[in-house]
Amino acid sequence: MPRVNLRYYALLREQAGRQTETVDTAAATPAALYAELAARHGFRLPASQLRVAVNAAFCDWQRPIEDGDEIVFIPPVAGG
Amino acid sequence: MPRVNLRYYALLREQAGRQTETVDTAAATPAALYAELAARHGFRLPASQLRVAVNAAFCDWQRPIEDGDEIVFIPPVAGG
Amino acid sequence: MNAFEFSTAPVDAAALAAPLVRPAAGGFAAFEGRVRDLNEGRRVIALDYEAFEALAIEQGARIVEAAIARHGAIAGRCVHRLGPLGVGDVAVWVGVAAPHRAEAFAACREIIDAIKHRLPIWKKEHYADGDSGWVNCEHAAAHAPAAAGFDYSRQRALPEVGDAGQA
Amino acid sequence: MNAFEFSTAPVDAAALAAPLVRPAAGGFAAFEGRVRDLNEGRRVIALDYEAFEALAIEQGARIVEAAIARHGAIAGRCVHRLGPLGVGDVAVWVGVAAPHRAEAFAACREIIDAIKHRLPIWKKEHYADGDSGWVNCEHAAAHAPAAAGFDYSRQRALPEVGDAGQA
Repeated sequence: MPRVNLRYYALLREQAGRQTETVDTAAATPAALYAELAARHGFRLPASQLRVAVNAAFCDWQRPIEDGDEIVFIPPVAGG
Repeated sequence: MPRVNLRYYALLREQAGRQTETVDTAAATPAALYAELAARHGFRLPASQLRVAVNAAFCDWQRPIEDGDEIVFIPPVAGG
Repeated sequence: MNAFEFSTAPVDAAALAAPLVRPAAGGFAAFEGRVRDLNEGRRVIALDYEAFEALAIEQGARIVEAAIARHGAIAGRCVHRLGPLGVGDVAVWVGVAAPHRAEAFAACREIIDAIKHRLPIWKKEHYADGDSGWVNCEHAAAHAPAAAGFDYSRQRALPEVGDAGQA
Repeated sequence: MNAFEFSTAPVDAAALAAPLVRPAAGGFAAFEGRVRDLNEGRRVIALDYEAFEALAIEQGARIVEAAIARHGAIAGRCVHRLGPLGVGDVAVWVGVAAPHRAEAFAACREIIDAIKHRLPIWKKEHYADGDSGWVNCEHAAAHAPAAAGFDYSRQRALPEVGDAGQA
């Protein structure tokens, strides 16, 4: 199973109760991984309102997950 | 004949060779006065490209001239 | 000088503007976003910014450079604060030098709009009533999965990414 | 604080902006017009500003206050230099504080446009070739009475005065 590193920000960080975690996952895509993590941590934000970045670049929710990926789920932004 | 005080700026000041002058004039309006002064000083700017202020307020070219008026002919502006 | 930077120290507008000025720059437009005492009817007393810094810096620089090029401006930059801020503090500063005012205003406005809507930066507001919340997140989470009231315009995909980047 | 002022000293943007800031001001937009090294293809080395000060101050304050009111901004001001300036010097500074950025940008832009087109302020440019001239005047004078090339948009009547104020 791929092992991936997650980094959480803002509301997701608070709901996960941590800034980072490393997980071994059977999820094939970020979309599947988010569903898995949402169930575990009680994330209430639907994926439709998030974006996902893998290895510090925005990417598609269906991009295949690879071992060692650094994954960030991006809640609605509020800069400025 | 009314006596009026004139103040010149920019190109008109340079062409008149003075900042201020006091004139006794038979001109009934600023329009007539400008024609008189243009002939005297060689102003080349047509009145159609000027505005006129009397007693520090923009006014109509046909406003009757009164004794003691402070008159400024305003060349095309270029602030900023 | 990076076109987009984060800072944990107060913004010094004059120091930020200085390197943007050139003899050909007839116009310089700047914008400061400040912490208001009121947001959506609630009394705000303080807030915290956090960001996915690596991605925001890279995307922020692209936003600035694209706006400068698109509008024919000369130079621009943006600095965004991180960490705790109080009411009246400058949260974000944008400055653009251009040959004339039209290009300076247009590029400056485009940059601040994109910075606010597209960069991975988050803001937690602390209210006078003791409550607090992540702006644009709490409402969306509370209304999931319907999320009827969420403003999707604030969560657009980057042009470089396209809609495919959005779930 | 007057909403419009002249200055013979260099503009201190931070000092000018300070009194405009309020807890309700989420956006602050500023514009600086600087002396360019090039105007209409001619190399500029210096210039002189002069103004009909009493009238410009009164009309300038009206322009600022009308723009603030029209756009729902909070406070604004403008300072214009007089006398000799060199390339790169700030000739005019406009700052506007508003609840949000849209009002700040709109009012700031309206003010600088009106200041440039409507106030009795004149600029004499000195060129690298030794020549000099009053901007917007020389061409008009040289082409009188036809004046075909003159940009009438730069010499509009104030709304308060109307076209009747124009000869």
